[in-house]
Amino acid sequence: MSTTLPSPAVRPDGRKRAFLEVNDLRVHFPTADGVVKSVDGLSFELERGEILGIVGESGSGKSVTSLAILGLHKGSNAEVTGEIWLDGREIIAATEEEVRDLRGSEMGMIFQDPLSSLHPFYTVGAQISEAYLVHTKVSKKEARAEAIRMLEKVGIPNAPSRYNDYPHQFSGGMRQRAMIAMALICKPRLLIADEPTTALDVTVQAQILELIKQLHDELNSAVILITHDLGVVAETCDKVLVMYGGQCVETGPVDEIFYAPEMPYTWGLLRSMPRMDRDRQTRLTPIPGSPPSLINVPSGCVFNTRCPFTDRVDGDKCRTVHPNLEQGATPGHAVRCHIPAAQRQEIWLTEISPSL
Amino acid sequence: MINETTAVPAPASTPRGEPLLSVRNVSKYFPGSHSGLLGRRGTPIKAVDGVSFSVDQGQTLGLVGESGCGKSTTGRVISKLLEPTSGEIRFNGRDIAGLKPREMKSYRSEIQMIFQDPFSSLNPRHTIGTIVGAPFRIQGVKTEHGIKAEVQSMMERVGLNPEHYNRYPHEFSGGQRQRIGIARALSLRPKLIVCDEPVSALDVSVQAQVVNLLEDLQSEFGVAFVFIAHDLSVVRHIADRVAVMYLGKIMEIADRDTLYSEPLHPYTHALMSAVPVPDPRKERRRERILLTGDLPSPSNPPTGCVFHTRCQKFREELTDVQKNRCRTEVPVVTENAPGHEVYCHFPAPRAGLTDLLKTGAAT
Amino acid sequence: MVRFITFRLLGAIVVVWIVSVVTFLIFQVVPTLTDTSPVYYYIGKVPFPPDSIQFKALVHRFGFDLPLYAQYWHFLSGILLGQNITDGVSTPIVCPAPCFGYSFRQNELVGTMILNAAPVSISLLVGAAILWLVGGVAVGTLSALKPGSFVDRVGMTSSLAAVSLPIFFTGPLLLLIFEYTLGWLPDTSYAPITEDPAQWLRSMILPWVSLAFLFAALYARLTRSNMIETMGEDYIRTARAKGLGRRTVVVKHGLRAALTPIVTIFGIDVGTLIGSTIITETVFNLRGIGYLSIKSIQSLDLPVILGVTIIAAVALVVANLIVDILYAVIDPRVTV
Amino acid sequence: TGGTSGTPTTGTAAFNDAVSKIVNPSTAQGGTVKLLAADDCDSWDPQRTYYGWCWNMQRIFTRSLIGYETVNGTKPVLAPDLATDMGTHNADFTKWTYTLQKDLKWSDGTAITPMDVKYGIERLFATDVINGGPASYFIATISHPADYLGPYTSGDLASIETTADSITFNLSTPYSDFNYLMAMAAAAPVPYKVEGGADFTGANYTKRPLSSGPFKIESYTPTQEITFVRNEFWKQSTDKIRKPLADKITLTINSDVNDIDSKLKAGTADAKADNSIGTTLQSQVLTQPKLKKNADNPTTAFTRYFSVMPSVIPNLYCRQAIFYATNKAELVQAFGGTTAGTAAGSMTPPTIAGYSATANMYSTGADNTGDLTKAKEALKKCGQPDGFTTKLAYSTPSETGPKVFAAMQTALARVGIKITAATSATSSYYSSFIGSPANIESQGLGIAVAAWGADFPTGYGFWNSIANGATIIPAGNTDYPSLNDPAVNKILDAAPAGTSKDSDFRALDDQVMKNAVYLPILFGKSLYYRNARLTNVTSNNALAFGIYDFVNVGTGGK
Amino acid sequence: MSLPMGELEVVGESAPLTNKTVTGSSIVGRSLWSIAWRRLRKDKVAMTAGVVIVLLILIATLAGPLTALYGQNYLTHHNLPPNALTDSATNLPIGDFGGISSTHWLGVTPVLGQDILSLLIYGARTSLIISGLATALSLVLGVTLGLIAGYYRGWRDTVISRIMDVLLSFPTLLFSLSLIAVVGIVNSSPGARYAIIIFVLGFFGWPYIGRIVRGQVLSLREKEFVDAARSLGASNGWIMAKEIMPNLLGPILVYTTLTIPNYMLGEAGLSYLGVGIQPPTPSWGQMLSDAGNYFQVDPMYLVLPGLAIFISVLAFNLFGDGLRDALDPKSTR
Ligand SMILES: Nc1ncnc2c1ncn2[C@@H]1O[C@H](COP(=O)(O)OP(=O)(O)OP(=O)(O)O)[C@@H](O)[C@H]1O
Ligand SMILES: Nc1ncnc2c1ncn2[C@@H]1O[C@H](COP(=O)(O)OP(=O)(O)OP(=O)(O)O)[C@@H](O)[C@H]1O
Ligand SMILES: [Mg+2]
Ligand SMILES: [Mg+2]
Repeated sequence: MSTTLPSPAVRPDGRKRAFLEVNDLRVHFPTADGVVKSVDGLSFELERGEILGIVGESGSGKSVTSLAILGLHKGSNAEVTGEIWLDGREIIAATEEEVRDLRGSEMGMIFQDPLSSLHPFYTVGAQISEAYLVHTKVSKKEARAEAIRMLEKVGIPNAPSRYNDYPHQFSGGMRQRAMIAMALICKPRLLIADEPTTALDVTVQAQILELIKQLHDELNSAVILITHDLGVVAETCDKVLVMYGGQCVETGPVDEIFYAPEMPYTWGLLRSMPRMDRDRQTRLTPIPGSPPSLINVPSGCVFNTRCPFTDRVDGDKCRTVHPNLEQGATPGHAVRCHIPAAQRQEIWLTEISPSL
Repeated sequence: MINETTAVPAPASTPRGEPLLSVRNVSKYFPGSHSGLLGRRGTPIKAVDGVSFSVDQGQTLGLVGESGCGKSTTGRVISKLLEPTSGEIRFNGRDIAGLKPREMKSYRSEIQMIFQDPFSSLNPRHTIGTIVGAPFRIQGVKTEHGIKAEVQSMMERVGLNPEHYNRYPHEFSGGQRQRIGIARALSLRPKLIVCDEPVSALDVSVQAQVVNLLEDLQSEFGVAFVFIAHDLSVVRHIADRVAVMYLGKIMEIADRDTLYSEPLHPYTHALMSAVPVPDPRKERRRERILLTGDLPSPSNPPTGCVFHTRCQKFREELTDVQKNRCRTEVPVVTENAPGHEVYCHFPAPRAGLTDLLKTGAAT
Repeated sequence: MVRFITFRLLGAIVVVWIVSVVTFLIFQVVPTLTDTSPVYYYIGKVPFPPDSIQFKALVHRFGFDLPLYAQYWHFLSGILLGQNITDGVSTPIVCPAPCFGYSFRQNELVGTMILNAAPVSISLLVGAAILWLVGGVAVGTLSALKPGSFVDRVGMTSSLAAVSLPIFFTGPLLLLIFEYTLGWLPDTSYAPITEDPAQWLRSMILPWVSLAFLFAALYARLTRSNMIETMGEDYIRTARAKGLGRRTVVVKHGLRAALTPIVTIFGIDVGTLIGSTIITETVFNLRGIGYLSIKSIQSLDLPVILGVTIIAAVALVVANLIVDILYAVIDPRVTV
Repeated sequence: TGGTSGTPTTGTAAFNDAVSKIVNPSTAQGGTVKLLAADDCDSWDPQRTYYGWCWNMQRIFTRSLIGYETVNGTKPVLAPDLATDMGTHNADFTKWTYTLQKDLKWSDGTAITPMDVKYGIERLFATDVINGGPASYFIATISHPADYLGPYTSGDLASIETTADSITFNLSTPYSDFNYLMAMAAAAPVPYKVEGGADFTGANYTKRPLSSGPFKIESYTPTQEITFVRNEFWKQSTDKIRKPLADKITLTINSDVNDIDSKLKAGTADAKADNSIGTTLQSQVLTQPKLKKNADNPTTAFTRYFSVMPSVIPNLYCRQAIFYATNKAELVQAFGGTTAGTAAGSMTPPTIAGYSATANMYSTGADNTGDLTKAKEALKKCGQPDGFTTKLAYSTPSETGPKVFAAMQTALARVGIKITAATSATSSYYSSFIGSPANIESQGLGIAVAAWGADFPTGYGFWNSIANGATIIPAGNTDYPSLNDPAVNKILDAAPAGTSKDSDFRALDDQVMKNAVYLPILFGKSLYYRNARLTNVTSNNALAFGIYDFVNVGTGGK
Repeated sequence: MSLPMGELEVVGESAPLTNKTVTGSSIVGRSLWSIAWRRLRKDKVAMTAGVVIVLLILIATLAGPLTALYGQNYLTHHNLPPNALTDSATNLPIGDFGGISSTHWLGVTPVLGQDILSLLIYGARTSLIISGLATALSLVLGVTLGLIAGYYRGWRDTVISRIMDVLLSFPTLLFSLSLIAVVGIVNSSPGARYAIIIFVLGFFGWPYIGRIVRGQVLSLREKEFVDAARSLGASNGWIMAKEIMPNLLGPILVYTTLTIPNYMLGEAGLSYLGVGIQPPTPSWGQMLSDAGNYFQVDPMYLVLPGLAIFISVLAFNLFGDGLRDALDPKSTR
């Protein structure tokens, strides 16, 4: 389908397409209890060399988004609509065959739980070279050599002998390194890391994040780093996308999000976490309530049920009108909130920022 | 409310000067996997190896460390879910380490646990009423207005709707389930609660709710906590004293403020430097201490100081003579300041580490 | 590995030993509760009073004048060391270890009888096993790939129907239709494959089909549920994310993992069946081990019952052992 | 030879022809007779076999001093076989002498001597080595030292004397029926000390018995097949009772009765050697005339009866109530229908002395469905007017047992007698279940299904084992009700002296019936099917089954 | 020690509640059971199967009145003049399809001319009693021993697991057949026969449930709610009964519905081989065994009991399958 367009690399409005462009992505799962709107109208752009952090609570649709980009919902009962452009190719409408070709070579993925994401019956090395073999016409021996090189690169000591180990013989950190090696062996231009460090200890997490940054610099690929840890985002990312209830509620450059956030949910996140880098608060400031059900998404703003600032908005708008993602204080910073922009800044400066 | 005199056995008042809980040199070894034809035991797993600390009434001790370092095991030994292999656990002035299950029963109501997994810690086949009321039934405690009233008031206290008495755990969110677990632990008014990573499984936004609740309950009931976590920030927030564990041993133990402002153990340094902070500019300037290698196996821990194999100080700063000491000699406790105990041959603060964490928020 | 095998082997021997003791006791002791000498089960009608020398001569020949433990030892040492069966007249029959005894009714070594019957049972089992494994795994995989689809529904409903059909119903029905009504299989008497392969095939087709039908259904269901579970595993997602083709994902990554537990069950089923083809062999009049056992049970030919029971237990234990070892080989997580 | 033809060649024979005459008389030699059986013989060792149809098979390859003439009247007739005549005996029947014919040869060419005959009979005493046959008749008759255990352990038996061509038996007791014993396969000769060869002595003789008859065993695979070919050392001139025609006789064991039926129907097999044809063919034979003309339904000289146990039901009238209430018409059905037998009024079957067509002491009414009035009267006399409860024993697995039980249950229920089933595996049934008086009593087996056919067709042969109180043993007993009536014993004890007349056995039958312990149900019949191509087919009434005399059957040379 | 669960509901009625939101009617939670039931109700196949099972049970319990209503019973034989329904020579039912008629809806048997429908009705009773009792025996043994093995582990586990291994290594069918044959010699009464059949089915079956239960308990005992109970001072008995057992009920229920049909087939198989239930007690397997003699000339006699077995076993299997899906939140249907 994408071939019918005059030039796939150009948007209808004439602007050149970004390396990765997600437009109004919706992923819905029909279930017995109702339709789960896991992702509902998500859009963002990413260029090569950038690292995008996606943060959000459990169940906010982060993983579903990443799977959609890899086209992994194909063949399941998920209803996926919208557009995903990767380097001028559209993925949602493409056939499984076309997307399959891109997977691994154009886009690689690292999953959260490295143990369950590695096949228990094949050696780590074999699984890595397999990824290489599908996309390059090389002999098994060459693939093996490449895999060993890759293992060395991600810091596995004694790579040639560890090549023949099974996943269960690796420690947690090593497994994640192996996953990274597998994802990067074909030098994909897009790397998606779905909570790559959540299952790991802080000291190991630091190693892995370091590794990802290093490889990113080397390959100049685009990276999407999914996490629920704002600290990790702050450490690693250039851009941030905050998800809540399947939607993007705020997005922008990392400094903007941390130093001038505009969305009450982002404020809530920043406020609720105890911080090592500040004086100890006597009391934490939690976000009240719990995340919404994705089957009965609240009308109006998704966050309205937990938002302490709904009374700052005229009338019942928060509960009735779905806010658009609109540009915030600076270009590239977008917010989905009914509170007027000026008031948002004021609240941040006077009420939120001091209490951090 | 519980009628204090009937609900809980009168607390044997803590002897003056003695802490509520005092753990002395406690070890817990698990039998290694079987090997050999006749079931000869393999080398034991030294999950906890000679730890000592104490907790005062109404205080919180934070226990941090990496996965597998023995935090949970320590917690379970304290609450007598596991028998310690050796050592002394003095609770309320009495050594409970060797108590038989029957003798233990009256202490059961005084030491309670809150668990990490809000899904597996509640029996999916029981209603909330049954779960929170179980302590009364198990301990055979009579309540003035009946168990249901007691349970409902407890539910209310932890922020649950008492009408949900007859609901089942699967109908609640993670945070709410954790509240149910807390209600259960609190219902017999224990003196000590071992919290095994009670907020690790929760989302950040909910984590804070639970942390606050725990703090409120502590001040209300005067209960002491042993708070196990791997998140240094949460521990910093909630604990009065913090113990850092590595491979079954305590590395450093100190008051919260002391520990976070002046950590002395290289392992504590590494831990602290690894914690990401939600501040991009600071992060950019941050210098990390990266540990090398993997956690050694607890069934075959390194000799001497168990940390030396991964210790950055050992690698980078020590002379060969000093290194040899680390390799051969088990460090004994040094008390740097009153209450600040370090198990290291060469303890020293590390310049720049905590400064970066604390100050210079914005450039 | 060697240690593991030795250990399992010892365990297996103990299990077989217990089976032998229990079987021996039940068959030697229970009948005596009626004050009847086991002699009657060895040769049927004995027209001599128990105090006659004729009767005593018989008792002596069969060894029933020995104390029970000695009888058991005789039996056991026969298995372990072999023995010579003698009637005191003929050249003794050399029965090398493992000697399962001698049927006084059939004048035949039990081992020989079992060996003679084995080809029939093995033909039945191997053919049926191939059919059911291939059929069951194919149906199960197809069903699993699209759970809830038409193929799945048909596959699963018919497999449930199949497990609900006993062979002693389907067997006669098949015979009635294919042998007696349609006449497609005019003569279904068994012939060894070495002598008349065509007749062998003719005699085996219906038994294979009815036995395989039953098991294929079980395997289809097992494969389906394992496969559905496996296809939901994270590592399948990883394989897809690597850009592997669908076939590679399903076969190399999915089936490989889904079939591993089935291998265990398959081994045990085959092991169990060696002793329980009784109904199939009865329905189709195949004179294999099942037939041998039911005949010896009906005639209370104790040495044969004992021998077949132990052989069946050995088959099962060996199957278990092979499965355990195989499991350790195909599942690297099992450390031995 | 042996070409099979699917279509019957001749069409002149009619139903039951083989019972009364010879079907397709012929002298054409050659061809292969193909027989089927559901099971192998209990043994091919002449001394060890006890199955009726196997005695018929023994006739193919073994001879004894005396044999049965092949006639198909009601009464079997003895004739000399190996012996030159019917032997001589002394006045009190305690010494019997036979002279052997000249020129008798084993199938290996060696001569058959009186020593071989003696050796065969001596083997019967070796109960520890060979067992299963009718040894007890010989052991009870021929005088021997108390500890004599056969030739293998005890050597020579002095009471049997031999000369070069004659053999003399010294008996411990008068035995007028001795020729009948000599006509049993068990009295067949066995090569003296050599037996079947090095590996085939003693118990193993069954695997390769030597032949003294017109056929010899060519090959034998136990439980699968046995093949007989002509024995070139057998001479027609020495044998008056066999006229073999075929070159070869094969017996294939096929446990699938349905398969046997279809092979018989298709003509690919010639006859079923062991028993009635299967249910399927039976019903087809009876309804399709073109099949029926190839079938025969001879009587088997077997009486099917219930043993009613006095040890469990001591009161005579209670037992009589059972007798009267029995529905014999339905039992005939249960045992297989009208082709399986005719209702019996007394125990003695038509082939045995003392038979009376009218004897029916406990008449069950004109339609044979039971005389309920008499039954109720008997119950009153017994003191249990409302009936009582007891058990009926039968063996499993059995096609007829459950039906017989059901028929009996329904019949007895009419007068309030309730029965429950008690079953036991066939092999233990006769030996230790109902063959053990103690077990009968302890398990309370009031009624037991049984059948009896005489081992040799005389009144004494029929009755002694089942009615003589002296034969009662603790297990393996054949006098199931433990009948020990002095009046009965007296007649039986006198019989071996040879003075008993047919009327004595008639009286014996009456006397037994008075005890109300043997409840006769039917005189058995069997349904056999012969391939239409078979020649010279006739029933062998000497053997209790009336089965075809296969030794003389031919295939018209094809 | 512990209060009976039932008292819970009344205890708190009079308790003063400070909560202002109390509305009077208390909210009743949806237990996992009621959720499973709702799922099950939507499963048409399973519900149909359930109805068949209920019918089967009704037929079995009301066999007497039902046959009385129908006007026939299996004890009456229709094989003698003047009203014979079987041919006196061939013994086969007179008429088409095994003698189906307005009085004998499914015809009569060969030889005795018993009414087949009433045999089938009473056969259902035999089938259900045997499979039900055998299942109960398996359950009692399997659940108790599996629970003990899994809960205590250690030597108890070793002993029980070894016993299960040995039992699973028994050539069950062969051994059962021999056992029944041998025991039959000692005690031949119908009651003993019934008992021994139930025993061999149930006894050799318990290791299967035992393994399942043990496995479940092994994982359940690691659940934190068990630790929670233990840290409250609950005794082992309390934990097993109150914490672990409720979680086993699901698998046990599913296993039960899937075991009953197995034992139905088992009983039929034994009866088919002639060692099962003996007449006069009707049994489907026994009918099939007898029908094997006539299947060429009276196929109806084979087909009817075969269908009875098929339908009942299928119904249990379908129901068990549906139940499993309903109880398993992960199921895809
Ligand atoms: N196959 C599916 N069928 C139905 N609902 C699904 C499916 N996959 C995901 N969901 C639902 O979609 C929502 C988003 O899931 P997703 O895995 O993207 O969350 P997440 O943000 O990655 O959370 P986490 O931090 O826990 O990984 C969840 O509510 C989940 O239950
Ligand atoms: N029951 C047991 N048997 C054998 N080994 C055990 C057992 N329980 C714990 N261990 C071992 O003891 C060590 C310490 O375990 P523990 O659970 O106390 O660690 P932890 O600090 O709580 O880790 P985590 O952060 O992952 O919860 C680990 O190596 C673990 O494998
Ligand atoms: Mg996720
Ligand atoms: Mg832990």
